Amino acid sequence: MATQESLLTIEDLKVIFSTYGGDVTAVDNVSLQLNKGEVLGIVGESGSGKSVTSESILQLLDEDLTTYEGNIWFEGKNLLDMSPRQIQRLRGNDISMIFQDPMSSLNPVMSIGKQIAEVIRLHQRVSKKEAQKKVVELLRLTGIPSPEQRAKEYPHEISGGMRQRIMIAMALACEPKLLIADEPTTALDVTIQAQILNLMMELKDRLNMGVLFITHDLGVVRTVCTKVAVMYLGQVMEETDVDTLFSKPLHPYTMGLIKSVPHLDGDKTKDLPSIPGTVPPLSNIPDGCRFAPRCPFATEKCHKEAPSLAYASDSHRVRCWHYETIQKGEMEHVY
Amino acid sequence: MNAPQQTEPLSHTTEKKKKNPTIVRLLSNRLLVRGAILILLSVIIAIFAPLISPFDMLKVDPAHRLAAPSTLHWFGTDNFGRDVFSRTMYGVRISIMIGATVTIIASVIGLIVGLLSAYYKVLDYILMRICDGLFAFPSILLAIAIMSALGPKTINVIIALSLVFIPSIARIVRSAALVVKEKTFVEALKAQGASSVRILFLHIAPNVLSPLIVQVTYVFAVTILTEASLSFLGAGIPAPIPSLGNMLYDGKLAIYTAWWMTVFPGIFIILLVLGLNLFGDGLRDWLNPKNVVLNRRRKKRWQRKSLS
Amino acid sequence: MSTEATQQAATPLLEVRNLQKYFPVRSAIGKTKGQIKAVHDVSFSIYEGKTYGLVGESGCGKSTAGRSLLKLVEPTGGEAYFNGENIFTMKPSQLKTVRKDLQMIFQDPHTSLNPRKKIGASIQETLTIHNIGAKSERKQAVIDLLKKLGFNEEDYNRYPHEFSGGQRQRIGIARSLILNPKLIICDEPVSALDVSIQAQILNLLRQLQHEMKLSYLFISHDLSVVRHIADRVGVMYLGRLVEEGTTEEIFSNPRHPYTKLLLSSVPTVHESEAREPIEAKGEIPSPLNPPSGCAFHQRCPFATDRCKKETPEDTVISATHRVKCHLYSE
Amino acid sequence: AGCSNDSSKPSSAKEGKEGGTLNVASQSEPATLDAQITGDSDVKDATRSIYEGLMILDDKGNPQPDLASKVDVSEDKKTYTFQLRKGVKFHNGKEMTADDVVASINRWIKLSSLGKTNFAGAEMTKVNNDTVKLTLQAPNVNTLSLLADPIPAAAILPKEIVDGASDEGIKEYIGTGPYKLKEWKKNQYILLEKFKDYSAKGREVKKTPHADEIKLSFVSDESTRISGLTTGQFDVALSISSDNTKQIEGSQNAKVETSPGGFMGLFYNGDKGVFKDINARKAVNSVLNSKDILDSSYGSSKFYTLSSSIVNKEYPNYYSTAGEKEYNQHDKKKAKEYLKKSGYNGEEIRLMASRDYQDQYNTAVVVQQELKSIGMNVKLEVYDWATFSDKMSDTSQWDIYPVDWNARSTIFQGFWTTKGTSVEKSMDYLNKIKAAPSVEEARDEVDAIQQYVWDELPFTLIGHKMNINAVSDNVKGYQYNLGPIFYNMTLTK
Amino acid sequence: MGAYTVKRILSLIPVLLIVSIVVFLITHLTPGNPAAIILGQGASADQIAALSKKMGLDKPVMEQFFIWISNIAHGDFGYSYFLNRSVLGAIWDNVGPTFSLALLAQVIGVTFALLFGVYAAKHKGKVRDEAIMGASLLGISIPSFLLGSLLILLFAVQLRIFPVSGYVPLNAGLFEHLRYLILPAITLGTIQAALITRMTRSSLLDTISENFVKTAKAKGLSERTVMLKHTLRVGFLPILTVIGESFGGLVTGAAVTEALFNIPGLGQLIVSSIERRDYALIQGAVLLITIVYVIVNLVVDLLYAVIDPRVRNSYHD
Ligand SMILES: Nc1ncnc2c1ncn2[C@@H]1O[C@H](COP(=O)(O)OP(=O)(O)OP(=O)(O)O)[C@@H](O)[C@H]1O
Ligand SMILES: Nc1ncnc2c1ncn2[C@@H]1O[C@H](COP(=O)(O)OP(=O)(O)OP(=O)(O)O)[C@@H](O)[C@H]1O
Ligand SMILES: [Mg+2]
Ligand SMILES: [Mg+2]
Repeated sequence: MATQESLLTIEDLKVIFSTYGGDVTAVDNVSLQLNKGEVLGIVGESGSGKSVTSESILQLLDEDLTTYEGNIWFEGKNLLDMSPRQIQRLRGNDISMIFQDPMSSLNPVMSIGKQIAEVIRLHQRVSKKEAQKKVVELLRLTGIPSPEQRAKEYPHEISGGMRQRIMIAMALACEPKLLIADEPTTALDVTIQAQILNLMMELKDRLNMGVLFITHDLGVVRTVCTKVAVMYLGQVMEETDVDTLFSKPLHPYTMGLIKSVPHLDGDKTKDLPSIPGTVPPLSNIPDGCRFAPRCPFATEKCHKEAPSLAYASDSHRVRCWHYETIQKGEMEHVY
Repeated sequence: MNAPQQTEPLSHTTEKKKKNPTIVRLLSNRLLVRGAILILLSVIIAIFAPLISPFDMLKVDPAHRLAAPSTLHWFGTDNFGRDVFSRTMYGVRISIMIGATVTIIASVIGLIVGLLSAYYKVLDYILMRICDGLFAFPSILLAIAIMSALGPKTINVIIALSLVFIPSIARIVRSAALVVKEKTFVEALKAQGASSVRILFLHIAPNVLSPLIVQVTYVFAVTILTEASLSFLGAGIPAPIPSLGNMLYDGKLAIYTAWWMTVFPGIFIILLVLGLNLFGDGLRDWLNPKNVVLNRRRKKRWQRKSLS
Repeated sequence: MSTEATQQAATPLLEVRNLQKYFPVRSAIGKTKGQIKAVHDVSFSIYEGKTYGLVGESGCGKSTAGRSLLKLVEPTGGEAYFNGENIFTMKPSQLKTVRKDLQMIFQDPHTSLNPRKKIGASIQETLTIHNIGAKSERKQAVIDLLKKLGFNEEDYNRYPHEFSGGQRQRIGIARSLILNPKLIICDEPVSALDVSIQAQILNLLRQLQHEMKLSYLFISHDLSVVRHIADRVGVMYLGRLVEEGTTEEIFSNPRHPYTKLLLSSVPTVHESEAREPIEAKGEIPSPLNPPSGCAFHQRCPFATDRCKKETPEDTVISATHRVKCHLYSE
Repeated sequence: AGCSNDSSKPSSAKEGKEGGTLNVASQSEPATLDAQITGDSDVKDATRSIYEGLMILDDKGNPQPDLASKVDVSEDKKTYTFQLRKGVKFHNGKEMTADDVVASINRWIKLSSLGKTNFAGAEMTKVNNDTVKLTLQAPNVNTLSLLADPIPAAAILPKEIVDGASDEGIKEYIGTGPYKLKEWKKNQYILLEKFKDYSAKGREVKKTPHADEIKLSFVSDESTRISGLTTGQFDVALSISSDNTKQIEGSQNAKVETSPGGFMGLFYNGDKGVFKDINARKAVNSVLNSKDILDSSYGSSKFYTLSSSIVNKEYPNYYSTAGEKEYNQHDKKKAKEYLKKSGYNGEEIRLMASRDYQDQYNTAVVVQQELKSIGMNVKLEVYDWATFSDKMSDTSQWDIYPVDWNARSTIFQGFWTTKGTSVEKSMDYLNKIKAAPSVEEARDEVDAIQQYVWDELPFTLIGHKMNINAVSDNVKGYQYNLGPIFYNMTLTK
Repeated sequence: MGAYTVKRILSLIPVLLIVSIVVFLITHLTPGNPAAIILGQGASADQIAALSKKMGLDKPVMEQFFIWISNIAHGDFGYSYFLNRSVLGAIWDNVGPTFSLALLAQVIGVTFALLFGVYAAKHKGKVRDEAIMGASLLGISIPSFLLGSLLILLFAVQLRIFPVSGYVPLNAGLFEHLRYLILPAITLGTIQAALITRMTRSSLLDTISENFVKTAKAKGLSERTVMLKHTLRVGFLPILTVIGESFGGLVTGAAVTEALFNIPGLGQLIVSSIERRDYALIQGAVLLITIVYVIVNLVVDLLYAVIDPRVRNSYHD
């Protein structure tokens, strides 16, 4: 661990939006850490603040409505202190992003070749021709057949899987150090998803990038990530390496999540374990532990006092008053 | 920087007490509020025109014609010696009445036409061709032609203007209905065996109301302007009844001698139409929160820094 | 297996034979230029109290198949016998009667409820349409049902946007239950929901099935969900049912290379489930220009020349298991 | 009064120059330039510089020879012999001959309203190349005045053009006047060019073209005409409403010219409805306050004349004050009495007006108010001119309407044939005037018809308006006689 | 694309038929006899009857309609007895000014609209944005003849920079041509500018929230490049539609503006034709305007295809 080079450190990130209902803290005191060559997964249900966290790194949120607090360290510099111009220079160059929906994330009226060339010519001093060559190379790298041909086509002319490859090619054009992937395969079919995930991991290894991988699919997390943070209502509930998370989850929420996924084998006559209740809206965050209203372990304390992210072990952080009890395996029966 | 962060604030200090966001959103929509104020003002004038007006709007007084604004005649008198203030108040009333009537007629017919053509392919072809035809027909010319065919009566102005605005409403309704029609709940209704009429008028119709209402405010505004243009071309509300439009037309004839005949009705027509447009814009923003801009939170970077 | 066999003997609640649905593709001038064969010769049966799962990737025709059965789209060919009567040749009045027994739950809980109607009214409307009960009775029936699904009485007067996705899906379920149907077509009822909510809904569906002897046609692209809820599973690829069998058979003994690919592509949460990976290649072809022969041959690691030319027919693996693949035919 | 031609007094020290283009802004475009067939004043204004007749009116309304050099009248007043002026050229270069005159006048007799009503059966014949003879069925004291009348003008056209003309008009516009037509850009302007071969030598009424061109632009919007005048775009702006005269007088470089216009009359439907009854007509006539009406229609008293005479004072031959005490009574009490007598009980009275003529419309508005004040239920119906004139000829469509008639130098005018009014009886009076040996001797008959009008009220004469035109200081020589005259004007800048 | 064009042109036929029927009925229901108007006040009933016959007005209305339609099908738009010209000829004479006016107004409108619309969208919610939006609201709230009168008073009468009224054709020199056209074009262009500004702004704001804009930003493109190269290009489609549809408003508005500035254009021609009941001309002109309107919108649709490859593609399918 110590030998690993730190790439990105998020410290106490708080993202506050102005809305009609008043200010809303979508991301609350999130701290994360990512090293080179690692894949850090962020999982969580819809609205838990995954996208907000990832977009605040490059400050892509509507600047007029957003306030950031905390620090985001990238290679020793605080991104939140940079000028817009400095951030611009990083975007697409040192830090790239891939979004969920490959259709709407590509400009529909620009040929895909041009869209990739654009980012190359923006960050590298190359001629049009060279950029063109590089585009073809990238397309080939991402496994697109007859790339010269494809480069001239428009997003609507190619399939969803291809489009996501284009997004990947675009993100990797300048060989970034950090790749942020916000649900890159959610819109794809399972068989295509498998292809794309393979491709991403292959390229990650080749470029030794750090990847921040956002998803709501625990299966995907298990397949690609080295470390995972579980988010709920804008907070990180648990963070550890993948194996630990799936074998010994310490947070009741994580446990619930894992349990509620139907098995491909296993007893189908029994009901699925499920987490009762629903995610409350951000405008109505419960006092105490945010998960307490839905938590089968919750005690009075949970409803009153908010737990902090505590270290259960060196590489395992968890936000729960009862994690020690859980650690002892005394509460398995609940799910 | 990698030092582990052991402690952090235990409770966040977000204020729990919140105002009703709908009302906040309504009131913070400055367009809507300003528009509503202007419209309200105009409507009050329209309703109370007979009470506000110190003079009979039709009473001629040739001895005091073209008198400049004074304490007696606040807005002066016109070329018949009629009180411009009283006429302006009535003008607001009549312009609003014409605008409202035309808008209501055009909306009802436009709504039905739009819904039907969104739902029935064959009807769609026929109705939309008619609408295209009427739409392509230059509106003022259409209105003038209808007016000269049917004769200069207020009711004919209303008929002419309604005809002019039906296509634009029908189109808006149609395109909104086409979107709603594809919503799953329509399919769900079909799956339950609901009849087309029920689906169309009880379910799709309420869902196209918001774009319709927005469009209606614009049609209202444009109606008032178009009536003014018609008056300018001699085919508006038949005199001597004052509409803001034909008052402007009268005023223009004496614009060098009696500015007040143009200026006061001019101000009122602009305010009224502006009010409607503001209201329409506000409404559109309100219904489509994407367009809304909140009170700014444009903190300078150094400010943020000093906070942390 | 034995229960399965007895069921085979009984008449199915719904029997679909050679269902076809082609969408015409029109050129700009309105001339029919081609057809999307969205559903291409699909046959299956659903028995009372059982769930039939239909899986497949996006665009393979699952929804179209489901919608055809309710005549929400006019089927191009085939028959669908509900209680022995062909839905496709029914008169509108007959169809209306059948619709009491045949309901549907939709994928997107956000658009499947009229946003301008109170949820109570939305549910009650079904009763109005079929003219069941007096007005006051109707309301009471709706409230009773809502309570049964975990809502309280006040919720009757609330609008859809005041509910979360999972709650809305429950409202959709309530709407489909109000007429006491026999068969519910569930078109991806949980794919828009978060996992924790998904489990709640799946449990609810199963519970209702037991209580009310419901049958489901359960459409999904999520294999683990289908496995959890279905008794029989049909796997669709590009408009065709390429493999069909009991859940057991499909998941433990998949035959079709596509079924195998699907199973191996599912990222698993539970360690024990991991399957031998199959190298995936190519993209899903468009139903407008389906490949000749076996539609899967371009992506199939076992494809032969025959697969390119000949369209495979059903090969029977067992009484309950059949597959469309040349690997298993002579 | 306003009739005096202000142009006679030097308006500025500036001297006129030869050449240049005179820019005139007129309100509307003539439908045709065939001056013989229409009584439209737009046609008159535009064609006056193009055509000439045998006779011309001087500014007292007396006929003087123009293309004729001498006129002889026979004893029985039935034969008029005209000596033609020699060496007069048409715009196409051809010299005018007796054949041209015969063809032209006979066409005019056949087609023009004046010809049809006054010269039934009359014929022009050629005596020799320089002499023509007009033979009448009955004497008409007005013969020469009618031949001199500018609307519809007995213009002399080349014979070929007369022969080639259809009933809708001549195809080529060729006359003998000081200006010839250069270009007619429909909906924009008529451009007249100085006719080089024109000679005013020996003429009683002088026409001396100075400007090279006259451009008559059609500007329907009055404020645009005025703005154009004040900015120098136009030299003359026609048809100015009185309310805007202040603006023109206030500007440094233009002045207002007033001249006698026609009269404003309120015509009753004597065929059908309420006004069949003379008492109803009298009721209206007695309540009207001409001053109020004219004030509203024409602004200040500078721009109208309160006069009961059909013909203006400026044309003394036909001026008459007979019946004057019936005029402008504004006596409500009397009016109500008449109304009672007529048996009127609240029927709706349709007051028809055309918005295209502001003064007619304004008159209608005030009349409506005044009639309401004696309890008449008057509905104002405002139409555009085309509809108005269509409805005018259908007596079931209206009860009363105001309309103004152009000023004429004689009492022989178009309104006598207006449909629906009880004018038949007036024909006797008119015929008697015609038959008189001379205008002076027709005096009694003139008074009689004037008396008849006020007794029988086929219409109520409300007053005489002034025509107002505005003339820039950049030009001089503006004249007015039954309409503006452009051919003598010079530019000074 | 060819097939699409053909289809669009074919769909023009029913539209034109409807317009023909409407305009024909309206003109023929209108009181006022054109023959009487042509002949003027002094005409006798016989003369009027003769001319009516010659103009074909004595025939039953249905018959007149079919004669007219079949003539039009043969390219004969009829003859204006009032103007003594063929309808097409008369329209041709008046088309120039309207075309120049509408073009200049549209150029002014679109130029200002794009500049201000983009600027306002960029500074959404700030005072600058509000000022522009306020101005454009005012622009669509002021009756155009009032605006025109004010412009005349200020620029022509007071400052004397521009002439009050009139029209100078292009062949008399571009400068003079523009000098005469500028005030009317501003009058007419203001409402265009206002409408298109609003559309530009809202279309841009709609587009800005789309995902691909975020992608463009994430690439490291500057705000300006994102706006001009990505957002505006995609957001231009609805703007284009408004521009196409505003053509109708342009002709309508031209009728008023032309009357005010005394420009001998189509609007004036039609208005005065209505006044004089010049049936052939009204019908012909309205039909032609409709045709042009439909063609303009066809061109707009084809432009769509040029800008948006998605549309281009759907024409092929
Ligand atoms: N501009 C904004 N203004 C106000 N609230 C916002 C804004 N953007 C996001 N939010 C809120 O922040 C919360 C977190 O949103 P975020 O998009 O990060 O969720 P997510 O975890 O990515 O969910 P999903 O899986 O649906 O993408 C949500 O409740 C959302 O409503
Ligand atoms: N109304 C329609 N007109 C034309 N094509 C249609 C129509 N509805 C569906 N299709 C086409 O039929 C095919 C099958 O569609 P269907 O919706 O049944 O797929 P699906 O399996 O439900 O996919 P998904 O998982 O995306 O819901 C698709 O290619 C689709 O594009
Ligand atoms: Mg997200
Ligand atoms: Mg589907």
